[in-house]
Amino acid sequence: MIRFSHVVKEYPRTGLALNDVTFRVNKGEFAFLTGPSGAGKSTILRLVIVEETPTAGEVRVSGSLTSGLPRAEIPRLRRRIGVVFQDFRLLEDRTAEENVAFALEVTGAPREGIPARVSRLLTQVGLASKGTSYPKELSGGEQQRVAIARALVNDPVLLVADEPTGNLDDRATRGVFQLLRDINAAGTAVLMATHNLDLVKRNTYRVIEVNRGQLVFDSAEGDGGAATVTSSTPT
Amino acid sequence: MIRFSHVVKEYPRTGLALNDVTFRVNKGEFAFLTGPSGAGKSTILRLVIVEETPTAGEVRVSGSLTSGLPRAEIPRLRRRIGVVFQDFRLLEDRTAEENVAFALEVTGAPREGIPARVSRLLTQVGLASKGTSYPKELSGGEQQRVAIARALVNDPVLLVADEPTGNLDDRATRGVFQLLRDINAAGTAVLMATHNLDLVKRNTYRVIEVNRGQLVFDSAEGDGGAATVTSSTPT
Amino acid sequence: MRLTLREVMLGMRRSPLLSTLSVVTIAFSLFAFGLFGLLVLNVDRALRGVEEHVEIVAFLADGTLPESISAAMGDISAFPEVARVDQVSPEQALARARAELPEFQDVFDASFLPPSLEIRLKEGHRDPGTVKDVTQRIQTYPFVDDVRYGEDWVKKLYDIRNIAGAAGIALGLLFAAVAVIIIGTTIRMTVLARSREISIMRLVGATDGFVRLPFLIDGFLKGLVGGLLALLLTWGANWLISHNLIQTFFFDPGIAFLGVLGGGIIGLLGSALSVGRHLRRV
Amino acid sequence: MRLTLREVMLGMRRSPLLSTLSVVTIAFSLFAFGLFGLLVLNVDRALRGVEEHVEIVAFLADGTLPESISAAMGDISAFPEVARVDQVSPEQALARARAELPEFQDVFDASFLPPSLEIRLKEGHRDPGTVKDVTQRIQTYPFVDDVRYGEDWVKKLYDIRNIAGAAGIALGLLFAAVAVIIIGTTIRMTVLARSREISIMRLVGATDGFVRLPFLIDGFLKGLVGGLLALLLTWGANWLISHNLIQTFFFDPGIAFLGVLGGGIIGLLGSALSVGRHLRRV
Ligand SMILES: Nc1ncnc2c1ncn2[C@@H]1O[C@H](COP(=O)(O)OP(=O)(O)OP(=O)(O)O)[C@@H](O)[C@H]1O
Ligand SMILES: Nc1ncnc2c1ncn2[C@@H]1O[C@H](COP(=O)(O)OP(=O)(O)OP(=O)(O)O)[C@@H](O)[C@H]1O
Ligand SMILES: [Mg+2]
Ligand SMILES: [Mg+2]
Repeated sequence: MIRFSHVVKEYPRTGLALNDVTFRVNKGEFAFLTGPSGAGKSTILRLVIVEETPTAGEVRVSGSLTSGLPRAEIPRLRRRIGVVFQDFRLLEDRTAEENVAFALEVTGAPREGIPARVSRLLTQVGLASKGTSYPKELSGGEQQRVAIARALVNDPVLLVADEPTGNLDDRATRGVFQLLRDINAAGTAVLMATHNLDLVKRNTYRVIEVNRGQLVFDSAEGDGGAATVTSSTPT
Repeated sequence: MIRFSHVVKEYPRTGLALNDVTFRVNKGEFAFLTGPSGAGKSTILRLVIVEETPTAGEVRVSGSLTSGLPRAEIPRLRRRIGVVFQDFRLLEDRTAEENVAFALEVTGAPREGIPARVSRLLTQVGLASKGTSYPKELSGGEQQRVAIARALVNDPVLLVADEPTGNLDDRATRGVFQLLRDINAAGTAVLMATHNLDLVKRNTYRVIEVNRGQLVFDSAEGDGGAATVTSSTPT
Repeated sequence: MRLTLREVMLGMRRSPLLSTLSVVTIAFSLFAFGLFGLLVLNVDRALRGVEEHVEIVAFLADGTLPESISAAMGDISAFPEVARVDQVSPEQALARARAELPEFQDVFDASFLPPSLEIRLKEGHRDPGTVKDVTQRIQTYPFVDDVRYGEDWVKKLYDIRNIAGAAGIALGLLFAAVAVIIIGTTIRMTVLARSREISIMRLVGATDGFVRLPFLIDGFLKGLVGGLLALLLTWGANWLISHNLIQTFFFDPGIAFLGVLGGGIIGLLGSALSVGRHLRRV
Repeated sequence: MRLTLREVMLGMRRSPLLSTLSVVTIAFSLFAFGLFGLLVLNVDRALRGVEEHVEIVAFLADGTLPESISAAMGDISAFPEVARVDQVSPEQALARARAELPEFQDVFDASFLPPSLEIRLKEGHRDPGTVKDVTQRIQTYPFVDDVRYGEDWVKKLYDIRNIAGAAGIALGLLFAAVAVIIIGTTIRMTVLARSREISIMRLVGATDGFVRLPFLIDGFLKGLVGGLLALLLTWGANWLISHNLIQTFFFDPGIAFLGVLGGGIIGLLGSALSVGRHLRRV
């Protein structure tokens, strides 16, 4: 699903954000991405959704090399990925419902099914009553949950979530995490960057840790590297 | 310092966000503000910095009633309050340094002292090397720390922080919290909204909890209401 | 398509200020264009009125027989360039002189003036070249004493017409360029104001076409509305001038329609250029 | 103050596109204004040239004594409105007629024309009222047969001048209004584009004045630069017309300076209006 080989990312003014990062996440896998602030977690996720391309090395997502990807191919790839951004990135001039629906509309989904799907997802994140509010009328945690609903709405094959529980209380965090587990159980691969070590410790999922741009720990490597070394068929 | 009496806040489209909230925070006090997502924490903080005014009831900050405050008085009040916003609110077109310096410049502080103070604070939040980066060149946690540095830079008499550690790892959280404790020890009152229950439990500070717009628990009330009932001199 | 139209409506509803300003700017640009167009149109009409007076005068020798004159008039009428030939008697010449020069107010004896033929040319044959050509042919008649056609005057007339035309086209092009720049600017600002939204749309999988189409339609519609407004303003200005100062002519309905359509096309062009360039960078 | 200037510089450095566009828009608006100004200026000059030819002609009775004529000429010269008096003999009148009307080409006997006096008026006394007044006074001389002063012509001349003036002022005001609107728009857009920044500034304690001042200075400077550009463009257009079409006059340096300053003031006004209104809402 995701394959980083010797990825280096250098930003114009601030220098190296990632240095020789190699790992892969298989189809249907669930992986935490941890590490201190500024380690490079968001940068890894941005490389996955082709918001950035690597300075050196290769990033492959669902088989396609992101570096030379034609501009027209990028939307097609993104439609199969659900993304929760660290800063939410909701469309300011659309209501919560419209924000969630938008992710379906761009894929050309049939219009009849959209409202039902949207309201189901908003209910699942606990925002059934806030559907017609604009982002600036929502609390921080509510905005975050709209972003989560948008990422899940079109049944992505890969979900990429950047600190999706940073503005949520414990109960809401458990609810959202249950959603991610459910969607993973249904076959979606999940890569989730988080600082919530409780969450990481309480679960047995794979943990990838970065620090200062380098991959410093990968629980899959620890238990024999099964996921990253054994299988060499493209994901 | 802060005094809410029977405060009601109704937003135009979404209805009641606060309902009959009464509490006070004294000079030099440290108080956590907790509660689930959407409970009204940010709304309380917005009322304190006069970003909003109450629909009914009174909010007094450092002695002034915020409701009828003349437009020209508001900046004067705000300059004595340090604010960390949940969504950071950094000036996009200024570097980290310039963002922090800005809070000093608006107060008319002598220019000579500014650079030294700014770089001391950036060092304290662990961003000494990121001073010349623009917000979009910073990671989520780095932006949050810039916001914290800006709130502290002009030695406010009151610090209001909305989820200031939501994007920080444990180590950075401890560092930032130590900073808040230090500034509180130096006499600044602190009101901090947070979901980090670990932090709340590990400390003995006062806890104010809201839920669905109502004040449901106040540890100061629990231990005899010393802070809120005994003293009736205006803060 | 329904989705796209909804996007357009959404955009207009959300930034009514920016939309209104775009339309007003387009309208004013086209209005300036329209005013100059009216100026050129009316100068041209006025010049055509003057041009009708281009004529050749052939003075006849004393004692020419009336039959020769009639024959010559027939011949000359048959020239393909000639519209009309009139005979002017000495009395008619004096009457005209008395009307034009005050010195002749008290003169009544016309015998000192020669008779003459006045030749008017057809429209399209009044340029200095043709006039000179016809003059030379008339000069071949033996009883024609002298032919005058006001070389200087004809030339000056054409100069004025050409200068007015060139100035009109130059100013018109200038204003069209200004209009395109201003419209492009307005739309660029709309795009800039929405650049965060656009980048989010792309990040959740919208294609360039999906993002661009609402802007194009929006630009076209605003251009049309701006064009209509400009037409109204121009018509109003024309009405005011016509009723208070001098009689003027207005554009044909066809030209007016083309002008409004031109507004739409300018809006579309401005959108296409500025959205296209911006999308590459988002 | 140094802080404010730094803010202004920062603003320009950060949105070079928006800044350039503002300046260009202001420049084009003022350029349009300048073109109309030039048109009015030159039409006015041209009319003043024509006006110099306003003259009164007094036809003298046959057999008037030369002494009477000389005396009358002295008298009339002494009228405060009169610039010059000339005597025109029948021969001179015929020569003029031959130049103006082709029919007189072959006429050499001037005896049928009356002698006359030509009276030119001083500048500022050529309006129809004064002309009529002087005419009546001249009519009182017994040997003056008839006085003509081309009533129609003088009136028409004044009409044209008034119409051109009114049209020029109307169009000029229109363009000034358009300029203010466009500039206000541009600045409004700058403010809108920066509304998030402005609200953040206020939230960390900036006063309205602190936020507003950089915008005002910015608007004034952009207006000045726009004005200078417009002056350059207008000068260029004038140069092109002067060298290729017809001789034209340019504005005095004082007026040009006022125009540039006017640009600055328009920029300042646009800023003040739109920032003020917007700040109230942030
Ligand atoms: N657009 C950018 N331009 C320049 N530098 C950048 C940019 N984005 C990130 N950086 C830098 O790259 C480094 C890694 O950033 P990244 O956002 O990946 O960190 P992170 O692990 O997500 O941190 P956090 O937990 O605080 O969100 C940081 O030092 C940051 O300053
Ligand atoms: N500007 C606004 N307009 C309308 N409704 C609003 C606005 N801001 C907040 N609300 C609503 O008021 C309620 C309280 O919001 P508030 O931001 O105070 O919650 P919070 O306690 O800070 O939540 P979180 O922990 O998620 O940040 C929410 O239901 C929210 O939808
Ligand atoms: Mg991050
Ligand atoms: Mg909040």
